[in-house]
Amino acid sequence: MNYEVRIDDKLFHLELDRSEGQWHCKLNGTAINIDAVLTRTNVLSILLEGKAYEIKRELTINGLHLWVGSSHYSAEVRDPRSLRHRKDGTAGNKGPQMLTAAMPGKVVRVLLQEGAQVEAGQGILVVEAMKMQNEIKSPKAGRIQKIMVATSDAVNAGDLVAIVE
Amino acid sequence: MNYEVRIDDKLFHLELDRSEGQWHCKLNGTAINIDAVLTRTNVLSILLEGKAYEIKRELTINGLHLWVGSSHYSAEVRDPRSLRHRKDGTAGNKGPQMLTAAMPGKVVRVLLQEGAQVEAGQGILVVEAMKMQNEIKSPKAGRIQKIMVATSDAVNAGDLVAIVE
Amino acid sequence: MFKKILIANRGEIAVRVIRACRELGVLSVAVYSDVDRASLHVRKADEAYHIGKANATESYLNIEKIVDTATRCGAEAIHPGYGFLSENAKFAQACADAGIKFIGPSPASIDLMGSKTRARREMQRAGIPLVPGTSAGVESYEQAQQTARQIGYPVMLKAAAGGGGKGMRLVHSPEELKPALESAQSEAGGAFGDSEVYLEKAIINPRHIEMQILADEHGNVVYLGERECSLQRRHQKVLEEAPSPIVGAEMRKKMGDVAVRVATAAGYSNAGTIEFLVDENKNFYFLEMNTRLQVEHPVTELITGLDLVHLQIRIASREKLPFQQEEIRIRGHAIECRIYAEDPDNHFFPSPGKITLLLSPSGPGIRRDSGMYEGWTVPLEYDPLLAKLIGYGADRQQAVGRLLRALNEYFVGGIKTNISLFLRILSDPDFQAGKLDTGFLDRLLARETPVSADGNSEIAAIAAGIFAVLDSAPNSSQVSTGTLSPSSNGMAPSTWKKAGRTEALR
Amino acid sequence: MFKKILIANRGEIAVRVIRACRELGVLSVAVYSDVDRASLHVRKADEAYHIGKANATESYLNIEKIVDTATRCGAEAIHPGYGFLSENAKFAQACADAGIKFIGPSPASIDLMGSKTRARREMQRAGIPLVPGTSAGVESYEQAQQTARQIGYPVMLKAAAGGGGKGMRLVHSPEELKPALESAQSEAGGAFGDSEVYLEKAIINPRHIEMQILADEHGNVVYLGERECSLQRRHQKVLEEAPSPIVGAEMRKKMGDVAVRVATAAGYSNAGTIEFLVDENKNFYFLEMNTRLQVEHPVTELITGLDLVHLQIRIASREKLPFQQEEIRIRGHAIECRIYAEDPDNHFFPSPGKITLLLSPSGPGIRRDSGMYEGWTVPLEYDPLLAKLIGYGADRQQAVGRLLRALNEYFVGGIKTNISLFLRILSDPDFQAGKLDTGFLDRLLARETPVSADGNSEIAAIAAGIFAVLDSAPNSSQVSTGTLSPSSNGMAPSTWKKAGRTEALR
Repeated sequence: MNYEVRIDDKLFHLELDRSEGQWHCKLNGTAINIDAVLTRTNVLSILLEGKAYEIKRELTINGLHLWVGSSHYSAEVRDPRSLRHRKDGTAGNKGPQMLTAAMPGKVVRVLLQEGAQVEAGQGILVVEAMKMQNEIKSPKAGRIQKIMVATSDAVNAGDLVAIVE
Repeated sequence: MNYEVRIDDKLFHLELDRSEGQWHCKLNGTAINIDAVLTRTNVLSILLEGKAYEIKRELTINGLHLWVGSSHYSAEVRDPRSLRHRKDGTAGNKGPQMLTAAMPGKVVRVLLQEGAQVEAGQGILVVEAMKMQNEIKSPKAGRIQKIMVATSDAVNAGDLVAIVE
Repeated sequence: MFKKILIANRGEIAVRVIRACRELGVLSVAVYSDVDRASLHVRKADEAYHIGKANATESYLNIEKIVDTATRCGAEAIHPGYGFLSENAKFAQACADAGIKFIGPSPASIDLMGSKTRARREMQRAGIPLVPGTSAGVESYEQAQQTARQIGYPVMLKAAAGGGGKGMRLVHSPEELKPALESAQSEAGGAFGDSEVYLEKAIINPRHIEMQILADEHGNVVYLGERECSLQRRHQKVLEEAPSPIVGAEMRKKMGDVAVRVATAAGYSNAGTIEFLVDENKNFYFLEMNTRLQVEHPVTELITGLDLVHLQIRIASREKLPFQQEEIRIRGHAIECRIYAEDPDNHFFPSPGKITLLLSPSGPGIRRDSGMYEGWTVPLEYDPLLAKLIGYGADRQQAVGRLLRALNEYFVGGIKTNISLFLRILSDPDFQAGKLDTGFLDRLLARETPVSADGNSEIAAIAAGIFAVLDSAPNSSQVSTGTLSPSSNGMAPSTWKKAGRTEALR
Repeated sequence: MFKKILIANRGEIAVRVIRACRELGVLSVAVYSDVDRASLHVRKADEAYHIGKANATESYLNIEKIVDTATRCGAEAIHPGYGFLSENAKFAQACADAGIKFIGPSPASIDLMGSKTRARREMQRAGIPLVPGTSAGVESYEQAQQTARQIGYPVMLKAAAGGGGKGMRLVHSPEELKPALESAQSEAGGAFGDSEVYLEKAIINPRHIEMQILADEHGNVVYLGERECSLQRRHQKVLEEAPSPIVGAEMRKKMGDVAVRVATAAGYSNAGTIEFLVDENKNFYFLEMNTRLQVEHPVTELITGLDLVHLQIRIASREKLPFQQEEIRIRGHAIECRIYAEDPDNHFFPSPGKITLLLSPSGPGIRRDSGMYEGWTVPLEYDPLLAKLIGYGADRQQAVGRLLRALNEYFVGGIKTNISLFLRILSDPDFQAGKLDTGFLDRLLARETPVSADGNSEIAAIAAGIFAVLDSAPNSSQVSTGTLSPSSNGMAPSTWKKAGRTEALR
């Protein structure tokens, strides 16, 4: 199997095969001798030249996350053969920007209206959860094309709440 | 759904239905008001008239086990509609008896040979695991029809090791 | 001793009190709101009753419903935990009226300490050292101006009914006073329904040190040593320890004696905490009294070897304190980390949701008081405190080492937690040297987050690939990471949750 | 301080030592056999190396391979844990020869205490109280007959190289002596490759009390109080506690002084334990010295507040003891339960296999040192100790209450454990009264097992039905309990394992 793997902002080309219970691994063309055991769902134990690593996997709306010990890495895996891959989380600041709720909660205030001009970093609406208020801000200067929610609406994490163009 | 449930040596007739998130339960014809939530796989929280119970389920080769708090119950569930049910673990002392290993291990000694007469409780072979030896004994007086294993063989829990007729 | 106790709370503190009940052979009764049916305290209690909707005002703050539930199930006493109704004199009175013992002080003591201005007046009368300032609410801007000039800037405006930093303003100079007074009054009114504010000399970067006391209903009062609570963010405690790195035996005795005098002056019984501000010269001033069990009580338990909840229950059942002041022995050092469902990389926003993976630490010197479990969905309606991790050591250094070890073992998947923040705090040289004040955490957070420089991107890349291979393997119920699309509830798709391949794959 | 330590062990003790290394900032190296690749100690260590086959003689007892691994990975010291090579003088010597520090006493001390007859002779010379008997191996039946007559029946035959009850025989009368001598010699020969046995006066239903000592490499020796280890089955400890219910301050000092004299006479360094037999009149007799960390060391850690493994490592790196005898403060009470993979309802047969569900206790006063995790398969090749659950309390009653609470929270599914046995022991009135001797457990086990009379069959029946409904529900990957057939590996079918519906169902 061949994979393109992005870890934070580094890209790796990975070749992986398993035969007779042994992993064969090439990272960016270099053969690496690894020993891997899935100890429980989403917890992998890897030995690499004697060093022991415990890796946890987490899948959230913000994508795939790996924890090597206590260090966090965001990851993306592409299988070039199948051409299936995760959609990019952020696509730069060009074109319309989809604003999503970062946490589930209740909309307590809508600060601006559709059609209004916004500055980068300006708040558009406020979501409350666990006694904390989270202001959803515009990632860029532009115009509010659409606001999908109203005061008192419940939102889930990842819900589209507004579009800035 | 109708079930015949055996808990240890008591038999219960159970009617269970779920609608709109509520359980409707009749035990031996009496309606019982229960509230049940599966908190994680095999761990059930039941409230019955305010009393709270945490029930763990365990499935082993010896059948279905339920733990209410720290109390153990062996259980058997039959769904009369489908006529599917678990085979009885022990079928009395009549007819040929299948002897199985109670734990995985290694056969360290075969004490008797095929065709030999045995007394009830007499040892037939010895399995060792974790530095402990477990003598597998005949459940009844009779004749050893067959011994399936030899010294040094590895056995798994539940493996058939001998038949006494 | 009581036969049955109702716990009017939820989360880790409800579990903690339920455990104490079980240890004492007392039946425990949980109460729960709509969204807490599957919560740990309901699983762990002997009995559990539904008391209303998710919104706390309709459940955990509903005095009538709770007292009624206790009466109907035959509970003889109610433990209020912390937060919710724990410092509500009306609730304590409602319990008494219903013939149910409130496990805490009398309504009168709660009332007295609930008003910071009244408490200041009473304590002034009893000769307790106070931060210079007013002991009555500010009546006018002119009066405030005059007082501020007398005690000297900077001054602090505080809400009389306050708590949690609401209605609090630091005023550096005369021209800042007017707008600060107005906004503090307005905020206090909004938060507590009482706009009274008072004025104190501001102590800059003070230490926040508190003294635990226990008082029985026969007039005996003891102190159990101090806790250092200077690590705060937005006036909320984050990490506490005992003993304080700056308090020696002599200062402890002085503070303890003052704390006992405060409790006596307040006619106090049961467990309580006297909070002090300590300036750079180790002068200490009475700040307020918390008339309940504190979140951070475990650090005191670890250094004294006592169980405060057992003692609370024994005191409420009219037992005498089983020891005298001189029998209390403080040994070793303990530090508590409050594990919150919040994102330290994103302004500490709350992060409710489903816990998809939970690896919990244990072992020598580690105590874990938790209200969570794998598979549980953290509701968004309540305080985000998930668990407390407490480390004990023969000395402070060992306690820090053990906590760092345990925090590295702790993993909560599916939601964000502040575990990484504690790794930063405990590794900080100033923290390790015991140089703490209430500004410590803000200064730490203002510094650049250290880039994870452990250089394990290669391992992460290989692991990502191995997970992908395992997902796509035949006989696996896991879907490929390549085909996953985010679901709408903030969690992994349900097919993912059902995955369970755990066999060795080497 | 060392930079890297190899742990020549597995299971909970390997995890415990790895944790201590991490707390001290020392890199830890695990070693593992074929069947231990997925074991917890491999997951938790900084490095891990394969050392051979499942059979311990080809891995955890393979001196050459272990020393070679340590040399190649640059470990400066080896911690042997308990069991395996921990009391093997050849191993300690091999480490020294390879320039690696053995974390324990010198080979000479191990050798001396390894021979019970030689140890008796040395201790006799040092004036230590011994059970009357021979201090040399029995040379003939006639000699044994004569000695037994002198000291009086009943007498005990013991293997000189003994341990774990092997080669041990209680002899009540002269006519039993000859066959007992022959079978003891034969058993000792088979078990230890050394058929030497010796003879002691038998003390009937004695207490087994041991004293923990620490000795640095600069001649300082201290004792850390006693442990009561009278609860044994087949001469194997099951539950230990500290302090002993019968040892007061005066007796502790006497036993402690003797223990320090034993250690000094043996030229001992590092942690060690002196075992005593105590008769009904509280006379105590030296029994043997264990020249390693004991399984039950946590109870001493909890009552002293010290970390014995940290101290072992510090001593091995030639630090001086950081305290004097009079600074050691014993406070509270601690009890340890050894959680074994064995079936208490079936003659305590071992029960290896896959752990399908694991609910672990935590909270106040509870320490858990564990080598297991959910999804792990307990291998059948080694000792069945899975974990240790240790309860601490301000007094013995509180420690018992906390342990009972925690044991009720503990659930290990898929294999059998002895958790229910501890619930029986801790609920027993004699145990609660502190009436313990080495015959206690056999007497308890001889009594009928109490029938579970909690009358929850109805709840069990309803739960069984609900599980069946949930299994058969659409969108569930769980199969119906009605169709399950046992699989061949002693575990649930694999479809079952993949089940993971955890949403609320109300």
